[in-house]
Amino acid sequence: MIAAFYLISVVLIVSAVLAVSLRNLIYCTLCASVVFISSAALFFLLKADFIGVVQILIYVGAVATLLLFAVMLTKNLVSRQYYVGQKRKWSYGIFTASAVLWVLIGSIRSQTNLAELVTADHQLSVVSLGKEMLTAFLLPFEVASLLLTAAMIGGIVIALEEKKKSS
Amino acid sequence: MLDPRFRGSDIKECMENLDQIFVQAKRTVMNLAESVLPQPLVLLVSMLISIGVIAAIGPVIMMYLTWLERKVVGRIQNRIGPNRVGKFGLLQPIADGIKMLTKEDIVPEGADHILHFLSPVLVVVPALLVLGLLPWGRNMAAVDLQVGLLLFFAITSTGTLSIFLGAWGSRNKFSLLGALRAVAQLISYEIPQVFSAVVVIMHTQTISIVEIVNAQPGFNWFVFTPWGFTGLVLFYIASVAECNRTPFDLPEAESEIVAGFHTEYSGMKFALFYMAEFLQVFSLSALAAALFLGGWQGPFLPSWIWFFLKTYGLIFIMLWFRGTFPRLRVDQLMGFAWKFLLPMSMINIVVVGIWTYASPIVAWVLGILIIAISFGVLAKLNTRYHIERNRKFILAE
Amino acid sequence: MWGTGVLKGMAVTIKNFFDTYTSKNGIFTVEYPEKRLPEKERFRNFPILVYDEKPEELRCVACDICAKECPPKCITIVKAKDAQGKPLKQPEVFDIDFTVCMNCGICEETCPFDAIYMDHEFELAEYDRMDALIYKKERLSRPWTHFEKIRPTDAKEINERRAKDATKTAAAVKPAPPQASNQQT
Amino acid sequence: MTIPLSHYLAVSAALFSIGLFGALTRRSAIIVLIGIEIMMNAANLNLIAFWRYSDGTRATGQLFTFFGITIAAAEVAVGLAIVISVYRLFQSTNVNEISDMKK
Repeated sequence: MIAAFYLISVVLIVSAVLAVSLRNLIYCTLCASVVFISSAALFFLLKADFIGVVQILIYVGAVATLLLFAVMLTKNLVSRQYYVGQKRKWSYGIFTASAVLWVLIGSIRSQTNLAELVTADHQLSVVSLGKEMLTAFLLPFEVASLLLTAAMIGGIVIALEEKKKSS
Repeated sequence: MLDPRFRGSDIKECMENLDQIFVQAKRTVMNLAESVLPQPLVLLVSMLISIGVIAAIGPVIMMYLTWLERKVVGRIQNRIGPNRVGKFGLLQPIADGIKMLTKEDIVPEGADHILHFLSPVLVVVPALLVLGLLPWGRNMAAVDLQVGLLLFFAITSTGTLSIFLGAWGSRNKFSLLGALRAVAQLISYEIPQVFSAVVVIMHTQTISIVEIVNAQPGFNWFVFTPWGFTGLVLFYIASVAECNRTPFDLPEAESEIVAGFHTEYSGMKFALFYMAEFLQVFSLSALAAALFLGGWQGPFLPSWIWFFLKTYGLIFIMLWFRGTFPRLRVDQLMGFAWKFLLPMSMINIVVVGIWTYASPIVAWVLGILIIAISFGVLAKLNTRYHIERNRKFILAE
Repeated sequence: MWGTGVLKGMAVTIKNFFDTYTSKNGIFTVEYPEKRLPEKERFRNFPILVYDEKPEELRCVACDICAKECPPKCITIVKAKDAQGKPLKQPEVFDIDFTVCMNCGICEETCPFDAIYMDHEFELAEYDRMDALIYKKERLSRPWTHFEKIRPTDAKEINERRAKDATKTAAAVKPAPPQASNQQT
Repeated sequence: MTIPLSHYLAVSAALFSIGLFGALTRRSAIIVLIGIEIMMNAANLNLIAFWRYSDGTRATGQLFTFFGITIAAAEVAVGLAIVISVYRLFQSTNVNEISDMKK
């Protein structure tokens, strides 16, 4: 169990770094889907089966395919526009990211009472999850469904609108 | 003919042993392992046994599915099918396997070597992974997850991604066309497939496949209910499309785009694509059998024989489709998924709702009524052209 | 109704499927090497030279008509000579190039001496293209009984015709005193 | 010994900063979207870790991750639609070049 956690988190971090730093966009999306899968594995490790499965279903099944489609439709496959001044940009990026990281790690370390929190061996059954989703969390559920329909209609309108004007 | 001393209970008891024969085999190996190995390794041994069995059964199933397909489609076309290699052509799959191994493995010039190599592997992984979730017999499911069915759909949906990567990796217009068609088809048939499985989840209140099978003891399988039968038909048609099989095999249409997304693959890589397709045929038929035909539930025979009987019955229907149907056009393919399968499976969910809360007679009558009416309406909406009954033919004098 | 076309199609194929097992006219494939279809009588494959008793005395008199008539020109004949160099009425060399011959049967029709006929033998695969497929006289010659076996009706006709000719020539020969009779038959 | 909560938090913090780095430095709009996805993923990881190390009976952690995932999927869909329509106008997904309002 312990080895599994460290192995998966190493894979997670390495593929995340690759996902953002590779030049060929196809490999980027591939590494992004490895990130999604390994975070789903972490969810399974944390005994949140339902969320792990939903993560795989939505992220790897749909989001990765969408990203691939987007990469296919836009021509610049290998982003070559690294002009000379690029180095400075990277250093800015690294600086801000590490600043944020330092702040987060600082906040984690300052929390003293985290250590004795032990994992409760309670496994939420999917049935109770479903019940709770439709009773206690009905409002977020309805808002999420509203948002999904809005996003679907928005996506289509953006794609379609272009066709009307150009034809 | 039977020895009179052989009482009925002996037959039942021997069937019982035969039923649990694999489970006991594994238990004996486990006891052996427990006595020898330290505790964490025992868990590893049990995992390895299951993985080993599935990894052995997977390819064998795939090989003999190719043989079965060539025999059945042959017999449909009034010819014999392979019978030269081995007694009934039984060694034909092995001959094909060797041929695949020895074929030269060509990577198109300018193709993306990493993707070209990676994608056949990525296609086979979900197909094999899913075999672990299936209940092969009474307490013979390798993995009994509480979210079994949902994980099944999640894993099969990752297959779409690797098909697309494979086609992009081979830098060939035909394979890219095939991949675009394949992704469109797989995504648009995944929704009716999941919806028609939701019907069973609503009835049995669980997502774990093993419990769904347990909820169909003896002979009262779900297929004998109105919503169960329509659910099976819808699920089965959607899974035929999901495996890119005959009426829906647009992505690898030989006549139009050479071989679709696996045009540029030869030798072992093509064999992997082929294996993924047939393993998916097996696993989706097994799932359809588990959800609607009561997986390994059956009156007399041992449980795993029932499992294989039902699965190969459904596979025979898929091969029967292969021998019968021409290929659908892209718009018919898409229209059928969105304009017929999806509304029909939603109506099916309504019927299950009625089924759980109404009394049996009302449920039966209403169920059949709603399904019949909705089928008629949807059929009416979907028929675009009207076939004249009595056409007058003017023959050339 | 909507789905009936599909079901009708499937009914046809499933009937076909079970016909192959049950009814006689289901499967008609003949599994070739083990079981064979009997050849039709007039089936023609590569030509053969015919002799009555001894393989040395072929009916062929090396008159070269078939070599001239053969469209692809695949027959080569050399007349035999006896010790003093006088030409004999026997071919010394009679080659047919099977890679060129197209089994048209014109040599059979033009031969005035009933010496060359088309055979039924078709399994003639060889390992070597050059000399293995150029059939010499020895490989071409077959006894007349073989011809009668494979083409009985034609053989009967030919035998009658030959018997009638033989009696006619015998009658012609009888009034004129018999000189040295050649093997003209 | 079980894995302390701080390890999970450290991993998700690292993931978050990598996503932030990607979103800030990379020029192609699609990689910016991937960076945002990774940041959201890190947030979900945090939610589940805290749910796991709390008393575990209440399902708030899991459910809000579920909603987080659906919203992320919706966001990617709309984001990519925008990226593609912008690409149609400007013929490039380079974030710096898409700067003037009127073509």
